[in-house]
Parts: sequence; C-alpha cells; structure tokens
Amino acid sequence: MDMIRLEHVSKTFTSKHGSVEALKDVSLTIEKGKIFGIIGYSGAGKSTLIRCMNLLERPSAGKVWVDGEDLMTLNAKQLREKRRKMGMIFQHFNLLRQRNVFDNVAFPLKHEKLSKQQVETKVNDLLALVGLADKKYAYPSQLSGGQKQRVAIARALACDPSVLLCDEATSALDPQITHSILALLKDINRKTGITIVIITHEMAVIKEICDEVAVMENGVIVETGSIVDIFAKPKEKMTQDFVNMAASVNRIYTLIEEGNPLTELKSGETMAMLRYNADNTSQALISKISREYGVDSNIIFGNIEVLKDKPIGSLVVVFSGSSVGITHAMQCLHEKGVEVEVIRSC
Amino acid sequence: MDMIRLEHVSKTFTSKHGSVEALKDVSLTIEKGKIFGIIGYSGAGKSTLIRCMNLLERPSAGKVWVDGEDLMTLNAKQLREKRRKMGMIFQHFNLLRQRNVFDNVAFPLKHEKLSKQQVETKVNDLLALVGLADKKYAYPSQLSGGQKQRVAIARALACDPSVLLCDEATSALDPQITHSILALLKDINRKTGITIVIITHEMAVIKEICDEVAVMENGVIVETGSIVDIFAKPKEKMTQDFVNMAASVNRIYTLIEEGNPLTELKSGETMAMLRYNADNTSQALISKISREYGVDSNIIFGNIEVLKDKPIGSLVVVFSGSSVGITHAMQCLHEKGVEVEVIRSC
Amino acid sequence: MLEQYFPNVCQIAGEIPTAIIDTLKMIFIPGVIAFLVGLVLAMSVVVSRKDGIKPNRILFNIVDLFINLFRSIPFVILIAVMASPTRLIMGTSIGVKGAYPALILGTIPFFARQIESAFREVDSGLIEASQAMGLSTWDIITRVYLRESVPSLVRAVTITLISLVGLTAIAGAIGAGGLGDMAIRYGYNRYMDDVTLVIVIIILIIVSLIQVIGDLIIKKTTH
Amino acid sequence: MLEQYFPNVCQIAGEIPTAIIDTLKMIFIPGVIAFLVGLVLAMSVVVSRKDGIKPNRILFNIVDLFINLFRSIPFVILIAVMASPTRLIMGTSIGVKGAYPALILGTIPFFARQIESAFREVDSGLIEASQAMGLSTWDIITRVYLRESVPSLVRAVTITLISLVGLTAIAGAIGAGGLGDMAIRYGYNRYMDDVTLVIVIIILIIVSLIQVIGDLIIKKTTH
Amino acid sequence: GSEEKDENTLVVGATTAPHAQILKFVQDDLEAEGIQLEIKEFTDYTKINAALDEGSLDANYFQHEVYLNGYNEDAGSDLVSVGAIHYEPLGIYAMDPAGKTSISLDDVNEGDVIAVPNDATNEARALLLLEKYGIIKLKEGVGVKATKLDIVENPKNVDIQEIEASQLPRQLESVTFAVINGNYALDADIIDKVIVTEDKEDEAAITYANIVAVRKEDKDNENVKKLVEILKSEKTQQYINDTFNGTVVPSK
Ligand SMILES: Nc1ncnc2c1ncn2[C@@H]1O[C@H](COP(=O)(O)OP(=O)(O)OP(=O)(O)O)[C@@H](O)[C@H]1O
Ligand SMILES: Nc1ncnc2c1ncn2[C@@H]1O[C@H](COP(=O)(O)OP(=O)(O)OP(=O)(O)O)[C@@H](O)[C@H]1O
Ligand SMILES: [Mg+2]
Ligand SMILES: [Mg+2]
Repeated sequence: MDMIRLEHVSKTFTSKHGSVEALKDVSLTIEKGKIFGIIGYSGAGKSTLIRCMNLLERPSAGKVWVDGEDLMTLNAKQLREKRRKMGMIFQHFNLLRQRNVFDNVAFPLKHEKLSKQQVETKVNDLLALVGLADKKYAYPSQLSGGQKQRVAIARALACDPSVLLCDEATSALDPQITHSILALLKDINRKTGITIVIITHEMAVIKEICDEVAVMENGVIVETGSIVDIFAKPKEKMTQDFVNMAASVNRIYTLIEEGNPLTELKSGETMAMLRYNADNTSQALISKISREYGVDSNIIFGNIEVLKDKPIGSLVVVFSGSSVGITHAMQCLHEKGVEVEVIRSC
Repeated sequence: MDMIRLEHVSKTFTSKHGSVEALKDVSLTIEKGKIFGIIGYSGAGKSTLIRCMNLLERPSAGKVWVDGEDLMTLNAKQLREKRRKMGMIFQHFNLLRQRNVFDNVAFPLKHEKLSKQQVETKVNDLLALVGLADKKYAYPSQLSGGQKQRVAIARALACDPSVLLCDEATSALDPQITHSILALLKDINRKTGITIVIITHEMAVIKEICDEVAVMENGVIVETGSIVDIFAKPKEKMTQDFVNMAASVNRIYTLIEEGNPLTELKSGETMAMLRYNADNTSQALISKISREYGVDSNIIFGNIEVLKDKPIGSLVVVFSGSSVGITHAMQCLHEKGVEVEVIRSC
Repeated sequence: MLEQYFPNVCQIAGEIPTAIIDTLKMIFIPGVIAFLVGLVLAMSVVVSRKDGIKPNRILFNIVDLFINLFRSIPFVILIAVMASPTRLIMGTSIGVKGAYPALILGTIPFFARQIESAFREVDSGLIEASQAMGLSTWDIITRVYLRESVPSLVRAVTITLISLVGLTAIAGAIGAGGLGDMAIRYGYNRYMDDVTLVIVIIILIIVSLIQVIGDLIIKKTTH
Repeated sequence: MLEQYFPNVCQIAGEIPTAIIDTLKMIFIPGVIAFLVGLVLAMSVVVSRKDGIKPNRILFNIVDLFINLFRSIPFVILIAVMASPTRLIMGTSIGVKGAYPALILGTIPFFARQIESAFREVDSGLIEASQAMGLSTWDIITRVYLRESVPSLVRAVTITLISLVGLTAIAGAIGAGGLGDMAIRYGYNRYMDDVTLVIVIIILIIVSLIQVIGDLIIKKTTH
Repeated sequence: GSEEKDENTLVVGATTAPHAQILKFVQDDLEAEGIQLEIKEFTDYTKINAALDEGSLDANYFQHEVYLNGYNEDAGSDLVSVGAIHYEPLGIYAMDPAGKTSISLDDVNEGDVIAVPNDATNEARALLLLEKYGIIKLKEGVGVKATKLDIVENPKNVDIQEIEASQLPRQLESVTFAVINGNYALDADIIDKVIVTEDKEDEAAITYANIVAVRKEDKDNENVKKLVEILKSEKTQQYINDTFNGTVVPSK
C-alpha cells in the first residue's frame, strides 16, 4: 500500500531577484513500511520535497497523498491530526529553547492522553534510546550539536508516528551515534511498520538503512529505485557520480594524479577497477583467477558492502602475472558479470 | 615549527545543574602546514577545544600558543589582529542575515585595504570556488543548508588566513561538494602552507585530507597520531570502536544477527575478518593463499583505503577449501602481518 | 538639617506613604489588566498577520487599527473621554479608582505592541516544527509563543510598567494622587524644588526596583 | 453639512494646518536627535553589559541609571525642570522651540531601551563569528549590531515616534501648539467634541502613516 | 527678546478662555491704533510668567495679582501689573443644585466629597470659599497660601479631593460639590448648576482680579498702556458681560 504519494508536485519560490523552481513536476510513491532515502546535491530541492509531504510547504501545483488522503483537501483540524502521526526531524533541530531536554521530548505528548507517569516513562525511555538520559534537565543552549539533534529525534518519535520525515537527521552526529540511531529507526520500522523518509548526503546512511532511494537534481527526481539498483546499476550520470563519490573509489584517480607511490606499477602489472553488482553471484573470483591464470591480484582500494543480501561495490586491484594470463583473467571476470575497467597498465 | 600549541588547557562550564568539564587538561601540538583532524563522539569537547584555539572560549586554565605567541597574554588589539589571520567555520554557519551572499563573503575584507575592484574579484573567485557564483545576490534565508555552509567557508577563506579552524564545516554538505571543498582546502594548504584544524565525524573527511588526528572522549584527548597510526593501529579501545564504526565492517555482525543469507556458511567454510595495516607490504595475499593452499576467498565485505601511501582496511572473506588449507592460509596471512579474526565457521 | 534643606518635604512628608501606595496601585493593577488584554491583542496580531500561523486580514486590520487608535489619543483626552464610562463601571470617575480605566486603556496599546515584538523574536523554525507536530493554533500560542518568549515578555512588562509611572502622574489631574501628582502639585505648581527632588528619587527607586526584578526574572528564565 | 455636524471645526479649521506642521516638527526633530543619542546609549549598554563584547561594569551602571532616571521622571515635571536650561540653549522655553529639549530628553531613554531590545535580537553566534574574524568592538557595533538589526531598529523608531505624538500633546502646556494641544484646548477644555474627533482622526492618520511606512521599510529590509 | 521684533508688535501670552478670547476681541481696535497684537495661547498657565520674564512675551494676561506676587517671590522675577481687567468668580457647584442660592453646613452630609482645583491659588481660593460658608475651618492667617493640610476643623468630615481645574466640570457627577472656576463652568455649560459664587463686592474680586502683567521696565510702554486702555474700555466691558454670562466679570 502507498503511504505517501506525490503527484506532479511543483514548488516555486519568488523573491526580489527572480524566482527559484525548487521542485519541478515531481511524482513519487513511497510504500508503507519502507525506509525511503532522498539524496542529491545541496540545493537540489530535497528539503523542499520532504516539507511538501506534511504540507509545511504548500506545493504550487500537484497533489500530496498520505495514507490514502489528499492532504490538500483536508481542513486545518484534519491536517493537524494527520501531522501528529507524522514525526519530523529538522536540519536545524528547532528545539524549544526555554524548555529542558525532558520537556522538549514530552512536548508533543500533550494530546496523547497519557498520565504523568506514562509520559515520564515514555520520555525517559526515548532519552535512553538516544543516549541522553543524563542530560534530562539540560537546556538546549547547554548541548552540543549532536546532543541537540538527538533530542529532536527523540521528540519526533514521541507520538509513535506512522511516518517519520528526517531532514539530515544524522548530519551532526558521529558515526557511533549515527549507527545507533539508524539501528533504532530500523528497529522501530520493523516493529511498528513506520514509514521513514530520510534526506541525507551520507551514503553510509542510505546503505545501512534504506530500502529505496530517490536521486534529486535541480528540483527533479532523476532516478528512483531499490538501493541495490541505485548503487549497483546507477543509470543516470548524476547517480553514478554520486555513488562513486560516496564510495570514494574515485580517489584512485586523485592518488594517481598526486603520484602516490602505491599507484606506480611495475612492468607487466595492470591496474583495474572491478565493479561488483548485484547480479554477480558471490564468488571467489580473485582466488579463481589466481589459480586458473596464475594472476596475482593486489587489492589497493576496496569498497564492498552488503546491500540487502548482495555484496556490491568496487575493488581497485593491481594484477600481476603473464600478460596473457591477465587478459584471460579480465575476460573471465567480465564473463562472470564483473565490470572491469583498466585504469593503467605498464 | 608549531603553529598551535595547547598546554594543559581546561574548560569548565558552570550552570544551575552543576558544572560540565568540557576540557580536562588537554595538551596538543599542531605543526605548521599540517591538516589536523579532531574526532570524537558528540559532546566530547571538540567544539570547545577548537574554540579555545582562537580564544572564543577562554580556557579556565592552561595556555594557548598560536604561531609562537601566547594568546592569553595578548591585548585586545593584538588578539584581533591574530584572529584576522585565523579563519573559522562554524557548525551553525553564523551568516549575516541582512547581507547577501556577496557581502557576507566580502565582510571580513574590510581591513585588508583592497580596492573595490580587488574585493569584487576576490569574492567572485571565492564564490566560484565553492560553487555559488549564481547565488551572489541571494540572502541567507533563501539558501539551502549546504549553500549556507559554503558561504561560510568562502568567508573564512577571504582573508587568506594562516590557520583555518573548521567546526564540522562539511557536515551539511553532499559528498561531491564535500569532496570539492576538501580538495580546495588541500590545494590551499599545499600552496600557502595554511594550517587547518578540522572537526568532523565523517571518517571519509579525515581520511581524505588529514595528516594527523586527535581522538577525544569526555574532554580528554585519548589518542593522537598520524592518520595511518590511528586507522591502522588504533591503540585505545575508543579509537578502535570509532574506526571500525566508520569503516562499517562491523556491520557484518549486524548482518549475522539479522540472519542475512550472505552470512550463511556452507559446510567447511570459515568467515573471517582480515585487517590490513600499514606494516603489511602490499601483497597479493588472497591470490597467494589461493595458489599455495587451494583456498578460495570470497570477499563479502570490504573496506580498503589508501592512507598516505599504504592500503589500509579490512576485508570480511569467506574461506572455502580443505580445513587444513584454511588453517594454513590463516597462518600464512598472520605471518604476513594481517590480523585474522575468525567470525564463524561451519 | 533635614528641615533646613528640605523644608517643604517635612511639611508634606505625611502624604508620601499614601502617595507611594497609590502609585504602586496605579502601576500594578492597571498593569496586570492591560497585560492580559495586551496579550490577547498581540496574539491576535501575530497570529493573524500575513505570515502568521492563521492569516486573517480582517481581524489583523481591526486589531491593528484599534491599537493605533488608542495609542494616538493623548492620555489627558483619554481621561476626559473616559469620565462617563468610568463612572458607570467604577462608580466614580475621580481618585485612584477613577483613574484605573483610563490607565488600563492608555497602557493596553503600548503593551500590545511590546508583546508583539516579544513574540516576533520567537524563532520561526520553532513555529514550523510545532506546526509539523500538528499543534493547534491555540497550542502554538500558549505552548510555543508564550513559553518561548518569557524573557522578552518580562522585558516588555518592565518597560511598560515603567511607562505607567509616567501616566500615573498625568492621572493626578483627576485627583488620583500618587507620587507624580505630588511632584506636580507641590514641586512644580508651588515651586517646592526639594519636594520634586525627593519624589523623583522615590520614583527612581521604584523604577529601578521594577527594572532589577525584571532583569532578575529574565536571567532566571533565559536558557 | 460640514457646518452642521462640525460647527466648531469650521471655526478653528484655520489653525489645523499649523498644528499639523507643529506636531510633525515636534515628532521628527526631537525624534531624530533622540534616536541618535538613544543609539549611543543603547550601544553602550549592550556592549558594556556582563555578557557583552566589552564588559564594563561602571559604564554599564552609569548609562543604565541615566536611562532609568530620565525614564522615571513624569514628562510634565521634565518640562518644568528643563525650563532654565532650555532657555539657555534655545533662547526660549515656550512654543515649539521651547518644547524640543524636553521632548528630546523625554524620548531618549525610551528610545534607548527600544534600541537595546533590537540589538539583543541579533544572534549571539553572529557576534561570536565577528569576534573570531578579529573585528574590533567598533566594527561589531556598526557592521553587525547596527546592520543586522535594521528591521528591529525600524520597529523601535516606529513605536517611539508614535509615543512622541502623545508627548507633544503634553508639550501643549508650554504653548507648543500642535494637534494634541488643540484637542485639549478646544475639544476638551471647551467641550467641542467635534474638534476632538477630527483631531484624533488626524493624529490617527499620522500614526498610521508612521506605522505603514515603518512596516514597509521593515519588509524591504528583512531578508 | 522683544528688541528684535517690530516696534509695533505686542506679543501677549494668555490662556484660551476667556483671556485669549477677550484679546482677540480687542485685536482690531489695537490695529486701528497701529499696534499688531500677537496672541500666544497656553493651555497651562504655569509657564506664561516664565515666558514673559525671559522675553518671549511682551505682556501676559491670565493671572491675578496674588499669583503674580507668588511667582515673583518664588522665581525671583520682577513682573508688575499694569491693570486689572476682570475677575472670574469661583463657585460651588453641584450636579443637582435644586435652585439653591446658598449653602451651609446643613446642606453637607457626613463624608461628602468636595472637589477643589489642585493648583496652589485656586485651591486656596476654593478652601477660603468653603470656609466662608462654614464647611471647613482653616488655620488662622494662612490666607492665599492655604492647602488641604491647613484645614483645622472639618465637622462633617468632608473629603476634599484635589482635581485639575479644567477637569472639575467633567467630574462633577462623581462628587457632591465642586468648587469650579467660572470660565471652566462656562465652557462646560454648567452655569445652571451653580449654588454660590465669590461675591462681586468680595475682597476676592479685587484680590483675584485678572491683570495684564509686564516686565518692570515695560511698565510705561505706550503700546502696553494702549492695550490696557482698550481692555478696560466700555466696549470691552460690554462684550465681557454679554459673552460670559456672569462667569467672567469686568473689574472696576
Ligand atoms: N524560502 C525560500 N526562498 C527562496 N528560495 C528558496 C527558499 N527555500 C529554498 N530555496 C531554494 O530552493 C532550492 C532548493 O532548496 P532546498 O532547501 O530544498 O535544498 P536541499 O536539497 O535541501 O539542499 P541542502 O542539501 O543544502 O539542504 C535552493 O536553490 C534554494 O536556494
Ligand atoms: N555553554 C555551555 N554551557 C554548559 N555546557 C556546555 C556549554 N557548551 C558546551 N557544553 C557542554 O560541554 C560538552 C562539550 O561540548 P562540545 O560542544 O565541545 O561538544 P562537541 O564535541 O563539539 O560535540 P558535537 O559533536 O555534538 O558538536 C558537552 O557535554 C556540552 O553539553
Ligand atoms: Mg536541505
Ligand atoms: Mg560541536
């Protein structure tokens, strides 16, 4: 079932210096219970898009359906009730400065008809979840950036929403906290079937948690698909760039340019980039070519990750062996579905 | 030569609910021309530490030397002049809301005695560098988070500082912009010998640009060293956790827990984590054990990166072959300096 | 010595305590009422303005006009115009009691504008977050605008109460007494400079106390 | 018809243009001067306060006391007290000219507090960033505090100018003329209600104009 | 100062009613004599003497001699009277005077509120008027310096409320009796609510006669003399009587 559906949504901001088309005829469907990522360069329109999902930004044109209801047709009260079930985490925290951490998290619970005791328990649990139990009585001004973001996350989860919209929720967090929060979100997603929409520029976040991804550029969704599709078989140039950049395998070109000793090849060696995608059955290919063609593969750069249940990624290897062996080895790899790109040979 | 030297710096914040020791007797030396990273969990005291470097936060105790001068002994005017040569980028941008992008970047140039034309050229160049040439007349409220951060970066670079302090300068940026900004910083560093201090929680940033890293925890620097040391041979438990978390190899444990089909072994297979560190000469070890012991290594998870000129990282592989072969292979790897940790075997 | 330098003060010293009490009454009673009404007006303006959480052109224009209207009527005229309604409500139109309605009406618009300023200081991101949480307009008013602007509200109260001190002096025209009136009657009309001096010092003390207490509350409530 | 409903207005209509001009003079001339002085005072307070960019307990306390002192003196008394110095400076202590010094002195403290509030709205992060850039105190004042608070400053000016309208009415006591004074002399003292009405409407128009222009500038200058 | 002004211009300060009105009446006659009369109206008379003293005015016409003397004494100035023009009898007014033409202790109830003007001379005058009708008794010999504090006997415990003179007619409804200046009563159209006024032959009529005052050196100024002459003329007296309905009475 669809949880969120945008139909031909456009949004134009007008200012003195002309207008900005932040969204251009965007259509998008997010299924219930999915964790949906949105990536794209800065200024692509990601924040605007997610803000349209709870009508914080009213689209200039188009429709926004959430859980079967057309938000644009709801009256104020209905929209409020809808929003109460849609948690949101902002890029800039937006905490209440005059309330302490506890009260910030308890803030949206007012309409939940909970006893004081229940609120207490709930908030304490949430604070424990985000690792802030000891900052219960601190005020936002006394918190570090990451701590503030965690309070915002706890607050967004307080009402047990059925949709969670996260605008760079983990940008200000260190990897450990990021990991634990993602694990938490995933856990909640699995237990309650909550639909999560995540804007991020951290590929690690996308890989770790998302089911599907939309790639945005200049107010347009250029590509959508499962993460395996996006990472393994990016169709659009922009997606490819993005994925490569994130995987940091492209750094090999920088290293070569910089003349890093590691990139210097001995005679007869070939440096190649091997791209594994979801279609290659997991095989011990390097071992295989070693035995069959007597080719040694020295991995100097690697990025293989498990997306869903497939290892996907790239390796930069230096092959050494007989020139015929290397040619055959590459041939063999290619046949097995591994994309092989010769970077340089000597 | 030392550019920045902190000696026994402590900083305590006192509030109604007790006091927080944000820094506890921290000593640190950053050499001229180095790019120095600071990592650590949220709330560790990173921001406080960097803010002590230009006395935005006056240490409760200790000394701060910058370029041979004890900042604490400078008078207001001297401190101002010092600060003009120390650019700073803040976690929260801190842009001037009533000025447009151009004027924000031109803002610190007032004391540089440049002609209007020179200012124009300089600012335009900086805006081009950070990819915001087209937003010259926009006001901060019209910019996306990443765009704001880029303006802040351009502003910090405007005065050709000899030290650049960056507090999560790239947190709000997508990988491409992050990469181009890091390339830019690196380039400036190389050309002008600027000393850069970077707080980040993105390991990719550290790996890509830093020479040295300090790891902070609870107001204390628990470990400092070159990035190769920190990533390849992390001494402290916390550093190890951090590095592992960042490398995301630890995800293998999550996958196992989740029962990912990829982690299911066939009889006779062994899953192991291989950790390469800087001391292993780059060798085609997988190819070697394949030929010598007939052991197939299927890489299901991998993270190998080039730090300085050494490939460093971890691979999770599934060995298959004779049980004796596997044992010998692991022995061999161990002898070559690769840390081998058996995750499970069947 | 006191008699030498402050001959007139000694003569009228007996009136000072009553005058102080009257002044305090005329500051705080109208102050509280004007605050409440001003709060409601300020709310209406902030909420109904074009970029507010519930834009309403008509309501905005009416309240805005009302505030401007009463702000532009000189207080002396207000006192006169209010005579009959005051008599109706308070039973008398003179003395401290008779001064209340005019003081209230004279303070409301000023208070409303001050409170409006305080509300405008609330971060718009916060309002947005509250809307995203599905808070009703009323909730946003009470739980966000009101709560978040407490320090600024206190500042508004301080400024307004101090302005009220000035109005009480004018209210002396209808026998409302108080310090300002004493200063005018004795110090100014009868050229008793020592009385003016002493009374101004007393007023200064009251004003400073209001300020100090206000600052203290601001400090306590700012996080 | 006009004669029927506004008999008195017709009688005194000739005085209205002068009264309007006098009122405008008494609003804008003291307004500008009080703004400048208030700006300096507000700056001193903001800069020298405990958490300011250049804490200075003594300066802060002196300026703060000065502002409170003059804020607490009822305007009528201020006019009286100012008579001799006014004569010295302006050559006369009556009429529009004679009203200026008291109007200025009566407006400065209010203005200063309003401007102070405006400055406090400037994000502290911005001040910090400026300090990190090595800006001098003076630079921070002019290039950050002043520039960044322009919309709030305009709001402060609007509020203060409107308050000045009220003071000009009181200044009628020294023959300063103006609309408020006319309203008192004819409308109030002589029970010409139609005059009061017409004059209040004129005042309202002036107040609304100030407000509208202020809002327009605020809109233009807010980014 | 007056020296830079036109020789034939006379700047006279006055309160609106009735002084400015009377001055306006004589403006044409003065013009016929070649004198430009410039009238400066004040709502509050406390500043007019100062204005005269400092030279902003050439003469003023708003006060009685007692007030002038009090001012000279307090301010150390040297202003002199050049002629008494009229007097404005204070009267005791009530919302429902029921045709009374006299008032005594019997007409006053325990705790009645009596409003009096709150400025020094008018208050003293009002208190003296109340004393005359036996409602209160003042300290021996305080005369025109009397204040509320000088009341030594108050048999009916009346509550004396000091209110600004111009406010009195409006507040009449809130009090039992009010002592009101004739001119304000006239403006407010409450002449019919009067019970008693200061007597024409009373000493007050002389003491509190409104005068034209000038700086001492201008005492013999021809223009001033002309002004006084015209103000005291038959024609002007007739005008005053016709216009002010007994609340303003020409002086002898
Ligand atoms: N209120 C506004 N007024 C004018 N332009 C705006 C406004 N909000 C956003 N924009 C513009 O719309 C475009 C999309 O902005 P948006 O915030 O959605 O980007 P984003 O993808 O979230 O970027 P980031 O990753 O940097 O946060 C940008 O070019 C931005 O300048
Ligand atoms: N002004 C302050 N008052 C009280 N406590 C503070 C203040 N500033 C920082 N702290 C506390 O000091 C500690 C260190 O804060 P700091 O901002 O240096 O952390 P950080 O390492 O930068 O974290 P993050 O990665 O989340 O930005 C935190 O526990 C924080 O709560
Ligand atoms: Mg965004
Ligand atoms: Mg920080």
